[in-house]
Parts: sequence; C-alpha cells; structure tokens
Amino acid sequence: MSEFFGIILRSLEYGSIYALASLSIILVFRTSFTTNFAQGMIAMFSTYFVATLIHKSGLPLGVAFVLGLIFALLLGFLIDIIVIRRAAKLSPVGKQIITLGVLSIILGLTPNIFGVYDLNMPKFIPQGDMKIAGTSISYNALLNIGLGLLVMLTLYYVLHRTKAGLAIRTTAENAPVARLMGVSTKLVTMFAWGVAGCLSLLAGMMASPFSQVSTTFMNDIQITAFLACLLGGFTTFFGAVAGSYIIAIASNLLQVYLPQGTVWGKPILYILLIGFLFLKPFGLFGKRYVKKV
Amino acid sequence: MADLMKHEATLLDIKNLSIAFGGLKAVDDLSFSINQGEIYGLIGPNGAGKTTVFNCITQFYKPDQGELRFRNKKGDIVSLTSLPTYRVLEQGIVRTFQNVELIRELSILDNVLIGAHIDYEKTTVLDELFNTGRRRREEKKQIEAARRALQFLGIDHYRLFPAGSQPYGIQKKVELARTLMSDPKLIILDEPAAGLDERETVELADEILRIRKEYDTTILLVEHDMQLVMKICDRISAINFGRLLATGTAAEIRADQKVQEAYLGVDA
Amino acid sequence: MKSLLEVKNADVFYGPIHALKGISLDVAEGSVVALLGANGAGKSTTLRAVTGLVRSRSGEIIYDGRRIDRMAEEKIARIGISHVPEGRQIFASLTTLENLMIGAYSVHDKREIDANLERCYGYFPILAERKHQLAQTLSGGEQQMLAIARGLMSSPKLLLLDEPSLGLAPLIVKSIMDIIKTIAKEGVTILIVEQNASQTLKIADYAYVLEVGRIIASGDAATLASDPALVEAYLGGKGKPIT
Amino acid sequence: MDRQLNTFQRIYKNPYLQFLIVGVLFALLPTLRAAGMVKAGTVTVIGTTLIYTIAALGLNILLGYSGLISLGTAGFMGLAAYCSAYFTEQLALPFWQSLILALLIPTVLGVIVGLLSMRFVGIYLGIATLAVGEILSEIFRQWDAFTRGTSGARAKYPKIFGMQLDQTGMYYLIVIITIIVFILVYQLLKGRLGRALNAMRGSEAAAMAMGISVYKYRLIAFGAATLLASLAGVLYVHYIRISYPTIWGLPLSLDFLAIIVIGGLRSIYGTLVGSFVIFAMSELVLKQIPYMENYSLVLKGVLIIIFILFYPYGLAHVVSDLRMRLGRRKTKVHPLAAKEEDIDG
Amino acid sequence: MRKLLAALLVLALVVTTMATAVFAEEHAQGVTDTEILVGNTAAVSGAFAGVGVPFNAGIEAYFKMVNEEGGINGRELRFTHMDDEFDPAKGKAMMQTLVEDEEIFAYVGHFGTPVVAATLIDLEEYGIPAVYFATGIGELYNDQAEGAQRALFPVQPIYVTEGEIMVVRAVGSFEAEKIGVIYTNDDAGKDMLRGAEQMAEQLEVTLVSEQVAAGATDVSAAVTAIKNADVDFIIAASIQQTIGTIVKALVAQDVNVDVITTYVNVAPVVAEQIFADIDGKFNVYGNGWISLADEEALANLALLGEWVGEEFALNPYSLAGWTAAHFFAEGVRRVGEEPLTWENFIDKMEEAPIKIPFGGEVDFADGLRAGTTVMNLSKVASAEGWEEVEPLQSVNVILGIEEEIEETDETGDLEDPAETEEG
Repeated sequence: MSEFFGIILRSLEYGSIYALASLSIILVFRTSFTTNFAQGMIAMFSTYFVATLIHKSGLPLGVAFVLGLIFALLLGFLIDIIVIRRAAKLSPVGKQIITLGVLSIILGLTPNIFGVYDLNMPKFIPQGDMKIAGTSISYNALLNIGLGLLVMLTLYYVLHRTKAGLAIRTTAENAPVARLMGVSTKLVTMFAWGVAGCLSLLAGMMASPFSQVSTTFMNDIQITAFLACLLGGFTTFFGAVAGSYIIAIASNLLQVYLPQGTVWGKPILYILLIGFLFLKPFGLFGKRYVKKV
Repeated sequence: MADLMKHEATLLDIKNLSIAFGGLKAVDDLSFSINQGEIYGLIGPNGAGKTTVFNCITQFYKPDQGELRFRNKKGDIVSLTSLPTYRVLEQGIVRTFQNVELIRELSILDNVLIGAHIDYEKTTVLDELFNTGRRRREEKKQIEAARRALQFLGIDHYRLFPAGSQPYGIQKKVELARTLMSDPKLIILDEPAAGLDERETVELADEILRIRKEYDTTILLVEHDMQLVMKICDRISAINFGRLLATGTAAEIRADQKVQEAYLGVDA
Repeated sequence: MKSLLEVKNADVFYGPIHALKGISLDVAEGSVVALLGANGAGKSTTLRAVTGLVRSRSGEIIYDGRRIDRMAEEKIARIGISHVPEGRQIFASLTTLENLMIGAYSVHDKREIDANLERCYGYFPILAERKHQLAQTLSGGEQQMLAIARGLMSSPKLLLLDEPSLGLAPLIVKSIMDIIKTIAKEGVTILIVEQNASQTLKIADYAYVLEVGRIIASGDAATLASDPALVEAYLGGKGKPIT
Repeated sequence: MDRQLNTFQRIYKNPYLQFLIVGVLFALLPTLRAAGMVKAGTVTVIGTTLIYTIAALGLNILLGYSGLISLGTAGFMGLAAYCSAYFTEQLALPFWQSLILALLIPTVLGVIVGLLSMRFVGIYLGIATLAVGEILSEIFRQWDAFTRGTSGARAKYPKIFGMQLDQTGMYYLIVIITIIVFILVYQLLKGRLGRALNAMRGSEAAAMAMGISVYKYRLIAFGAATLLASLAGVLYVHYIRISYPTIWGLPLSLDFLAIIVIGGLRSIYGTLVGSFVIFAMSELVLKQIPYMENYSLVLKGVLIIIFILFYPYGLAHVVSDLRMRLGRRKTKVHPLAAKEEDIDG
Repeated sequence: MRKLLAALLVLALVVTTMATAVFAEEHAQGVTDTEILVGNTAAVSGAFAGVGVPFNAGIEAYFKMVNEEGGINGRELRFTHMDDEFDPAKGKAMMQTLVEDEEIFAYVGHFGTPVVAATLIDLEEYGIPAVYFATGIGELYNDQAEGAQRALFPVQPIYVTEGEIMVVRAVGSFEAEKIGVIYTNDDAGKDMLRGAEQMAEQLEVTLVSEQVAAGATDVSAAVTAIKNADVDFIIAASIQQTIGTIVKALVAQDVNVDVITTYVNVAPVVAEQIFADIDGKFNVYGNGWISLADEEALANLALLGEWVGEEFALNPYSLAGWTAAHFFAEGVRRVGEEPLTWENFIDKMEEAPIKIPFGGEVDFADGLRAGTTVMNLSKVASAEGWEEVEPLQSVNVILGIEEEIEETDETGDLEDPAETEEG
C-alpha cells in the first residue's frame, strides 16, 4: 500500500511539471489560436539562461530565477510582437508552422549563445526528505508539488477573480466581442505569450534538476503536455491540469504493475488514451464545436 | 388525417415535425406538404425556424418527432429520416445554403461538377488513377452537362475562375447550377436572394421560374425578400417560433393578420 | 440638436459582397434612432462599421467630433460607444456578474462600476437573482437583458443595439422595449437596429429604412410609421400602412 | 475565356509533358555529377528530397485536399521502411513481393487511424495522430525482432526485373517513381475524387448535400496519404540502406507539414519546392555560406517564418501572389484564402 | 584538363564502386607532398551540438599541434568536416561528397550512432580508412576483419563489451548475485543490456532489467520495479543526462545498493550532478577506458588543454576527438617514407598496439576490431570528480582468471590515494 501511495505521491511531482507545461500551451492556444510546438524550446532556452547565470555569473539560484522569469516574459512578448501578431490572419496550420520556425531559431541559437555544455541545475531545496505514510519524499519534491499547486491556484485566482483574468477569458471565448468591451486583445495575447513563457520556465526549473539542462530535456515533457491538453480538452484551462496529473499517475502505475511495463507502458498508455478519446473526442472537459449551415 | 402521400401530386409531406435544441423548440409540430411542380415559399422572421426545417428535410438534423416522406426519383415513397445525410441527394432532393457553401479555391466548373458526384456511372478509383477512356468519356459528359447548366444561368464564360474570387451574385448562381447537376425532383433554396442587388433579384426570379420549367422540378425556398416570394411562389407557409402561422397564396399571406404581427410587430 | 454620430457615405464590403453602398446617417445627441429593414439590408453592418468590427472602404464615421473609422475596436469602446451585438454574444462560460464586469472593463472607478451595476439590476432585477449563474444557463430573454446590461456597464454615451427582439416572445420584446425607452430617457443616445418595426417606431425619434445596402427612406418615427415604403421593405408589394 | 493557344503554349501547358520534363531534369543529375559539375552528395540529397516529396504529397492529399491533419506521417513512412527491410532481409522475399506487403500493411493501419478522423477535428486530430506516431516510434525502438531496435534495420539496393541496382540506379528509380506519382496524383485529384475531397474540406455540409459520403472519402484520403508515405519509406530504406528509429519521430512529421504549407497546399510543384526548402536548402545553400554552418538552423527558421508571412498560400503561388500585388486587386480576399474553420489543427 | 581527368576517374569510381579504390598514383587520394586531407561529418548545430562541437575541436587541436611541429613527414594534416545534424541520409550524402569530391584520405572520428550505422556499408564499399567511431554500437565489433572491413578502426569500447564488463565488475569486485539493470531505450542502453545479459548467463547470476526513456524526467517506475526485485547491485546503463535522473530516483526511493555506470558518464559534470544527492547513501562507480593515473596521461591532458583552449579543456568529447586524431596520426607516422596508400596505412595500424594518450592501448592486430577492452573503475568521490579505485583491467583479470601482467604501465597499487580522473 505504501508503495502504491509512493507512486501516486511521486507522480504528483511530475504531474505538476506537465501541468505547468500544458497550461502554457493552453494559454497560448486559447488567446492566439496557435498550437505552439516551440513551447518546450522556449522553456529550454530560458532554463539555459538561468543555468548560465548560475554557472557563469555565479548568481544565487533565487536571483537567477527571478531574472529568468523576466527573460521568459520578454521572450514571450518578443515572439508575439515580432512573429505571431503578424500571423494573425493565417490559418491555424500556418501558425503552427510559424512556431516550427521559432523552434528552429531557438534550437539553432542555443549552442551559439549558451555554449555546448549540458548544465546542472540545482534544486530549489538541495537536500532533506521526510516520510509520509511510509514513503519518503524530498522537501524539494514537496516544494515542487506545492509550487505547481500554488501557480495553478494563482492562475485560477487571476483568471476568475481579477479584471485581467476576465480579459483573458473573454479573449479566449470571443475575441471580437472582447474588443467591443474595450479589452485590448493584442495586449492580452502578448501577456499570454509572456506568462506562458514564465510557466514554461518554471516547468523547466522543476524538471531540469532531474537530469540536466540540455537542448533536448524538455522534448518528452512537451509531448506529454500536448497529450494532457488532448485528454483534458483544449478548450479549458482546468482540463489540461487534470489531464497532466492523470497521465503522470497512469503512466507510472502502468509501468510498475504491467509485466514488461517499463518497456511497453508508454505505448499502451497512448493506445488507452486514444481509445478513451475515441469515446470522448473533445477530452474530459472539452466542448464540441458545431458549425451551423 | 388523410394520408397526403396517396395523392400522386404530393411530392413531400411533412407531418408533425418537431426538433428542440437545449430545451428551445426550434420547430414545433409543423406540418405542410408540397405538390409536384410547385414553387413553395417558407417565410417567417429571423429565428423562426425556417432553416431548421430545411436541415431536417435534408437530414442535417435528425428531428425529434414527426414524419418526412418523399416521393423519390423511382416514384417510391421513402421516409427521409431513415437516411444518412449524404444519401438524401440520390432520392432527388438537393439544396443550397444560406451562406453559399462553395469551394472557394476550385474553379466554378469544378464546383458545379461536384453536384454530379453521384451521377458518375461506374467510374472507379482505378479509372481515375489511370485516366482510362471510360473516365474521360464520363468526365466529358459531365462537363457538357455542367456547361449546359452554366449556360442556362448565363455564367458559362466565368467557368474557369476560382469560385471564391467571384462576386456574390455569381457565386449564388454557381450554387444554383450545382443543384441542377443531380437531376433533382426537389430543389431547396435557402435565401437565394440574400446579398443580391435589385437587378440580380429580378434575374433570380426569372431563373427560378425557368428552372422549374426546363428541369421539370419542384422548388421549396426560404426567402426574406418578400417581393421575390410574392412574385414567384404558388403557395407560401409562414412560420414563427417553429409553428405554422398560415398557408396560402401570396395575397392571402400578405393579408393575414398573424403574419403581419410576426413581421412588423403590429399589436394584435 | 448636436449630432453625436455621423456616418458619411460609408461603403462596406464582405469579400465580394457590397454590403453597404454609401450609407449616410446622423444620430443626434440624446435621441433614439432606428435602422429598419429586412434581413440582409445592411442594418447590422452599419453598426459593425461604427464600432470597427468591419471597416468601411470609403466614407467617414465621426463620433463626438472625431473620426473613428480607423480607430482600434477596443479604443472605440473606451470613448463611450457601446455595442450590444446581434445574437447577444454574451460570454457563455462566464457568470452573469462576470459578463457585467467585462462590460465595465474600460471603467476604472469602483464607485462608478457599483453604481452602474445597481442601475442595471434596477432595469433587470432578474439579473441580480441570477448573478452567479453561468450565462449559458440563462433563457433567451435573460441573455438579451444581460447583453444590454453589459453594454450599459461602461457608462456609454452612445448605445448601439442590434436586434434586441430577435427570437424573443412578444411579451418579452415589449418589456425590453420599455426598458430601452427608460434608458433613453436617462440620457443615453441610442441607435437601434430592428426587424420589429412597429415596436421600434414607438420608442424611436427618428428612423432610417434600409434595403440591400441603401437607405430608401428616413424620417420622424411617427411619420414613417404610416409610410408605405416600410411595408414594402418588409413584405414586398404595395401594402397598406401599418398602425 | 477560350483563348487560342499557340503550339508552344500547347506544349508547355500540357501537364504530362511538364512532369516528364521535370523528370528528365532530375535524371540528368548523375550525368552532371559524372562531369564533375555537382558534388556526389548533392545527388543523394536530391534523391532523398524526392523521397520526402512523395511522402509530403501524401500529406498534401490529406491536409490540402481533405482538410485533415496528421502528425503521424513519419511513423507510417518508418513502418513501411521497416517492413521492407524485414521482408527483404529477414524473410528474403523478392523486392516486388516485399514492396506490396510493405505498402499494404501501413496503409491498412493508416485507414484504421483514418477512423479517428470521424471523431476528432482540428488540433484534436493533430495531437491524436501525434500519439499514433509516438506509438509507432516506440515500437521501432522496442520490437527488436522486427526492427533490430537501436542497431537499425539494414536493407540492400533492390534487384528489379533481374537487374541489380546500384546507388545511381536507385536514384533513377526514385526519379521515375516520383514522376509516376506526380502523374497519378494529378490524374486522381483533377477529377471526381479530387472534387469530392475538396468539397469535404471546403464545406462538409455541401459535400453531404451533394451525396458525398464524408466517411468514405476521409478513409480514402487517409489511405492515399499512408500509401504514399509507405512508398517513400520503402524507397528510403533501399536508398539509404538503413532504417533507424530516431529518424521517424515527430520532427520529421512536422517537417512534412512545413513542406506543404511553405510550398503550397494542393500543389504538386509546391510540395516539391517545399521539400527542397526544408530538406535540401540547408545542405545545398545555407551550409555553403561561410561562417554560417553553426547558424543554418537559425536561418532555416527565419526563412520558414518569412515564407509563411509573405507567401501564406505557399511558394507555389508566388506568381499569382505577385500578380495580386501588382494591381488587378479586385477583391481584398485572395482567391485561395481558405476560410478559418476549413483546416485547423 | 586535369579537372576533367579527375572527374573521369571519379566516374570510374562511382560506376564500379570498387571495394578498394587505389589510384594509379603513388599515394592515395587526399595525399599530396605537403598535406594530408581528412574529414568527418558530425552534428555541430542543434540538439547534438554539445557533442559534435567539442569532439571536432579535439581533433582540430591535435592536428594544429602536429602541424605547428612541422607535420608528419613534411605533410600537414588538414581537417574538413560537415554538419550532418545526426541524420543518416545527410550523413551518407556528405560522406559521398567528402570521399568522392573532397577526396579525403581518411575518415577521422566518425560520429553519431544513426549516421555510423547508415554509412558503415558505404565505408566498406569505398574501402577508405576510418579511424575512431564516436559511438559504441555492436556492428563495429569484429574480431576477424577481412578485406574492406579492415579499414575500420574502432577505438572506444563497444557498448556490448562494456555491458559485459559491468557485470564482471559487479560479480568480480562486488560479489553481486542478483543484478538490476536500468537501461535507456537508446543504442547505448540496449547494447549494454545485451552485453550484460550475455555475461550474466555465462557467470550464472540473476539479472533483472527495467527500461527508461533516454532523456526522461520521470524514471520512478523503473526504479520502483528494480527496488521490488530486491537486487544487490545496480547497473545504470545510460549515457549522460539520464544517469542523473536514475541516481536521483534511486535516492528518492531509498534504494541503497551500489551502482555502476558507463565510461561516458565518468565526467566531472556528472559527479557534480549527483554527488549531493547520493549523500553517502550508496556509491556510484563508473567504468573508464582512459586512466589518468600515469604521468604521460596527465601530460597529454595538459597538452590537450593547451591546444584546445579553456572551454573544452576538460570535455570528455574533446578528449575523444584528440584520441581519434592521435590514432590517425600514429598510423601515418608509422607509414613513414613509404607511399601513403590505404593499404599501407591499414597494415601499419595493425602492426602494433597503439597507445591511447590518456592511458591504455588498442590492438588492431590480425583483424581484431573491438575497440579498447580493458577498463578501470572509478567512483564519485566529490562534487568535483571521480576517483579511480581499480586500474585498467581486462575481463579475465577482474574475474581472477588471469594474472594482472604488464596490462598497463601503472602499478595498480590501490593503497595509494588515486588521482582524480578528469575524463
């Protein structure tokens, strides 16, 4: 039983990472109607920035992280202003390809700017753990779970209790009418890209101590995040979060309890996912879009 | 109630049709029937449920209740509700759309040829792939038919232009031409005059009358341009809130108190 | 009377469709002006051109002395024009209250917002009852009320109403018209688009009748009510004047 | 409208002749190579580019004509490559038999995946097919008996009509097959089937009203797309002589998408041009720029963005775009502008 | 005219695809009186730049050093390379350009598993010498190379061999009876697993294996499964990045048996990554095929640092590149005044074992192509680096089947505090 609990508990930490990553995808998708394939690269790029500040400039983690958030915010703004805004009239697929271009540029720049070394990223809390119901868990993992929840609660609060949140939600639901209300949807979209960059950075900061900061360390997380969005439905913010935790937990349970689970667990999870979505094609919480004739 | 389909003259019989969307009754116990060779108008203010009736006939919506019976090309009486959407055409019912559903990037000719989709006899994918003689013959035949339809509507000279780049009036005609390709028994026109100017509307009236004559068909239309409706329709049904207000000739409808109320908001 | 909104020779195209063919109209401050006509006449398009949802290709639109036909939509919203769009277009996934608050987006004074809220609840008490319900659960009439209330939350000088009676039962139409009249009395200038001519003419001071993108008649509401042009525009043929 | 064409125009406007000329031009390459005018690697780069063009053309049928997105193209291409390697090497089947099986198996699977499109639209279909691609990718890595896992599955230059091809022979085969594919795709799509697919994309409602079974044609579109991806996969494995699991991942699928969007939806030549931009430009142009070797990815990204922003309807339409810009601006809407809801993903 | 002639010659090469293309000249292609042109393809942009860039820097540094000293037999070594982005098709195309157009004499430092796997056949068909493969895939292993296969000279350990050695270490040095293997789903992990399985069968020990995705963030399931299997030693068969993930997951789940990993991970950056996490709960060992226990190796390391510059001075990949260049140069030196042909070069490479600049040696005699097969053992000693605990030893020596004889220059004295290995 404590093993099972342990699996759930650990999955929550990974789930938080996926949730942050998928939230940043949804935030961009809902406000600028762009499926952003470069989100993982944006995370990688800004995490590299933080790691470089720590290693090359010797800044403490906290300071570097704050500078990193500013960097991610500006990076998001920049991408929106330079590229996405001009692409507003493109078809959704055209916008996807634009993000591929962004991906290519970031990936190409990274070794040239930050060097070719994989960098170690310190944890927020370097050491120490505690026991919960017979399972030990590090303080850092608890912090990560907590941070994930905190960010999501904050996002929930901002979305549902503030004027800015109202502007985001109305832009997401019906941008032209939002503009009629005086909402500057351009500004909303720009901030969505910026905030998405920050959420991605946080995901990157949480994920990178597990391995290292390298050009590829966000790839798997990005794909998992997409699947989480699919499971939760692309139309809600909450769905992506729920989808992230479900995938993290289901993935680990399958891998531990299935024979040959660590080899075939992932494909089996994907097949189950597609099967489930075949029954519920717009995800757990998504809404169907009907075109009138 | 007498079964109207027993009369040879009845083409389409709608009985007790009802459909609701999320508790809102869009069509409410509606009945009317159309005779062969008629031009039949369906009118009503915005949101009255006219297009919904069309969508029920063509099986875009499955009605909650009611019967839709149709005397098809072979002369058999079929219940439309038992058919999937794409098989309504082969019974002899073809429609146009409120917002002109053309394929913008395709040429006008190709758009019209889409209307002949089910008429291709025995050409298979393999015929297409290898461009066999059979395919070329069939294609030639259909192109001739399409050009006849386009000539009939006077737009043959535009046939190679992309449909999306043409003025609205032309696009409407293309959609009309497309309906002619399937040798229909009933053509359903959803607001054929919307977006047309006066001259084009006058032309349209003339065309509808000619289509009935030349193609020996029946026409059901929804239209807001009352001048057009009053001019060409043999019979008209007015509906509001999904319910039938009145059926009759143009003069009868215009004089009907309930219709005036619905349209002009005249106090009863 | 000083004119608050002036449209001069506006031409609007939707792709290949020439939707407005040189429309000119004038809305005097404090008045209720109606745009009447059949479906597809261009009434809604006129409103959309005013608030920038569509752009006129030529002509001028002047509000309160400034040209607004090239101004960003959100900016137009902030200078006192409020558009209640056709088909209500409320935000279905937001609550009633949130819909109202987004209407007040351009207002920064908390007291003003509260006052506007009170005023809207005064007009439409049902909205106060339903303030925490999701807007999608409201009935058609309630949604229309919400749309109008949302439009009032920004303390507009000019309110554009697009078919507020669309799809509503006669009794509800009447009550909405009454409230519109009250709103007008309290000093808001109103430009209303309607199919429902007789109800509208009762509350309007002045009206324009449109047919396929052109103004075919205009005049005082009372005069127009007895004009055969109106019946012709709606029902075709030569009808009798309506009462 | 019927302009009189002179003889010259009649010839160069003949699409079949055009395809043949393109084919002959490509076939000249080994000769140019022999004369020392191009580098040896260039032939291989172009051969590979043509292979990718075939797969991308399949995706173009799917997305361009039918409006259905797939992010699993690379997976199907890889599956065919592995099948062909397995059948010719492990089972020692003759090339033709292996070819038929290697085309059939992925295509059947592709049609099954096509069933997903009955339930998913837009981005949902995109991500669902992405998941299918990931599953295939995982199978390539894990199922050693079939794929030889991370060692990579080897294959030989094939023997056809009793003739053992070498690398150059294989290149000629690729050119010939590419041109045949161009011609067949052209024929298939210019008629009834192409119109049906177009109708389905442009307006599902109109398609259904005109008697087109959306169900059937979606499956046909998926079938055709996978068939071409499979053909490309078979050619790949017998040209490069290896199939390696890391090749068939999401980045390649995304590249296919980029090809057809940059080159132009529904355009055969556009697909060819797009394929060159994505696969050959880097090798043949960008990496030749001095001191730019380390920035070729950046340049590629910049070019992708510029192409899409300035030629949103694809490079295939550069000519008509220019004509639009130089006056004759009748409407503000580009004739090729797809409506927003047509294709989304 | 000369150009045309050369083109015709190349044409002959293309058409016949001769196994060995020896020209009617004295020297092979790429060799003039003043220089020898060699090349490779490697990913120097995008995701794999972190490996390709320092690797090539190592090669270039070595050549620069040689050239400054006047080259070899009056010939300077010139190095050309292309960016294949880890794509087999591109790697193949570039190989053709390098061999047929640039006319390089040899491939030095063939790079990247997919590309190497895709081009091995082409290499054999060309018959061009290829020295050093920056990968350890099983295909390279050959104990009786003949004909064109003789032209391939792997130096790094083959992953399969390393897998075997890891089991041998587990049994020989740690008396393990039940070994858990956590392996990545890439070539390195799976090949090492294969080697481990073979050796486990041979030594009759139990082996349980669990897979993780290369570069994964979440490997907790595999660790849970290994923990449940109750093993007494763990082999972490994964290359960089993932090793940290695995070790951290082991710590997180309170697994406290010792871990051994591959030589690829024996680098300061890995020690830095995991030292704080291990926190003395268990030891993390690593194989090594280079040993910095002797003077000469340290001197070579200093030399590398001098020529490659500060950025790559301690980079494992630049060490590898340096080694690759060294092996090639050694072959050329041995050819001496004789005509520098492919045949001669290959013969001389086989003539005697070649020393690795950083310890150990590789013997290519009689068609043996197995890379280095002797390995030492280090453990993570601090956040800064690894510490050698066992010297370079062969499988048989570790198992005590064979006495340790003049295996290397160093004594293998374990009592002495060993040098910190920087590789």
